[in-house]
Amino acid sequence: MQREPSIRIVVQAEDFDPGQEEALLHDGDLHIGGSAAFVGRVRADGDDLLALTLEHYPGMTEKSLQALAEQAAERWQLSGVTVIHRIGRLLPGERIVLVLTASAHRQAALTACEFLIDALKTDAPFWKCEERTRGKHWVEAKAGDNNARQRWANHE
Amino acid sequence: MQREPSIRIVVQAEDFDPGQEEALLHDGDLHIGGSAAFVGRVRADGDDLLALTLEHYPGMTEKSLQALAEQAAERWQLSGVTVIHRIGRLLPGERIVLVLTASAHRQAALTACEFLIDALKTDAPFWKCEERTRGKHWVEAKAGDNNARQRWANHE
Amino acid sequence: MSTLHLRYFARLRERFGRDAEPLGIPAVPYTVADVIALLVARGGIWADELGGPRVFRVAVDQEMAQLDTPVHDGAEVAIFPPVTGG
Amino acid sequence: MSTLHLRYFARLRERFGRDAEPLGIPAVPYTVADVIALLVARGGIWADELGGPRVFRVAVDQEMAQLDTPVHDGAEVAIFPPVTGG
Repeated sequence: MQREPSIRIVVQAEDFDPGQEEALLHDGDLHIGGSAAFVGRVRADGDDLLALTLEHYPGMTEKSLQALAEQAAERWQLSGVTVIHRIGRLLPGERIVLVLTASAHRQAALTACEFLIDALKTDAPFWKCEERTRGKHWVEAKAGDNNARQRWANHE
Repeated sequence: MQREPSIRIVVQAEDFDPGQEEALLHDGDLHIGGSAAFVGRVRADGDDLLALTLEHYPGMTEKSLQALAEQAAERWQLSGVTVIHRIGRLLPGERIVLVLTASAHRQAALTACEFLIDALKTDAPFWKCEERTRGKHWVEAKAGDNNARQRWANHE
Repeated sequence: MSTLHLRYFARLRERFGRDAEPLGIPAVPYTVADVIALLVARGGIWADELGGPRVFRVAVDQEMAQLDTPVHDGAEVAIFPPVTGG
Repeated sequence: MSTLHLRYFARLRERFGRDAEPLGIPAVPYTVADVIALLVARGGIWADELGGPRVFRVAVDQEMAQLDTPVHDGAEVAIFPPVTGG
């Protein structure tokens, strides 16, 4: 009765289409009641941001996203998880990341989506380098992201 | 600095494209850091569901969705909200509803999205009629939906 | 006399065999509870659906209403089951 | 002697002027802490980045590691700043 959750992890330079991914994740599984998605975009933080460059750790990045997706799928009994993260140089307004979760029940899909975007920000090896009018610099990790991650730790 | 939140409420028989709606909501507002979406689909509940027919109260339905969207936009300082709800006869697997929220901050977008789908299920005048192999019947309201709605009431 | 525009939706629309009807009420202060009492007095399915333990909702001029919500001449009064959208 | 494959990412890759290098270590039980001590002993930016209060992370064979995580001959040991994706 219960299918194995379908997990799709992609790290790519190209943009993605959240609607197409929703359709792909659904893919004729009629027991999916809904899906939750988070799409992150490059925010024009401070108005002088020219671009972001995303670096990753090929191999480890995909493995860590796969592990997080499997953990979420088990914890919230998801039908499927899609995580797409872009790398390379991105301009303000461009999409960076998609987290998509499908479940029979909306609460599970929404909570798992929130867990995954929080966990990705602290556990997956990606680094952002900002190009601003006054030069380039590597973004420092935010305490807030660690706090958001910590919320989920009690039940792991 | 802070734009008025853009609110888009649609009640229609036609399907929608969640990716296109995400792009439309973003629409060059470079201060949006992310958007959260919930897409509800007709679930093949019990394996003998042939179709769902969605009835609404023209006028009041749109007004109540608009009021919920405005409430969420204010409470979570959203950049934009899109709610699309389909009406008429829908088959298992078809999309029924989209709730999409955009914000500078991911937590606000995700929480507001969850609020809106919970609130829509108890406050917006839509009714589902199921066609099963053994006949048609109107879906009864679920206590769980009222409980989910109640979670948000303390802060209203 | 004042006139209300009654509307019915979903299961109640089917049970009552109509989606709308005008309803004459006395030109005195009148509430949702009075309207319901007038309909229950029709007996049969009306008493069954609106006079017993079955749960229903009322909106006046497209806003959710309570039993003590006043109704005015020309008001749109909608009666329907608890909603099940989304 | 054993050999480790060191990898550096992001700010540390730029600071150290390289994205990878082999590192010879004695063929005895060895931990992440020993590897860091070996690099800090190079002085300059190595001591500055890895020997002071600056925060960094280490992965061994693409799994997050702690200071007491053992490293084996041929291990891939990556050193990088706290992550900032998403």
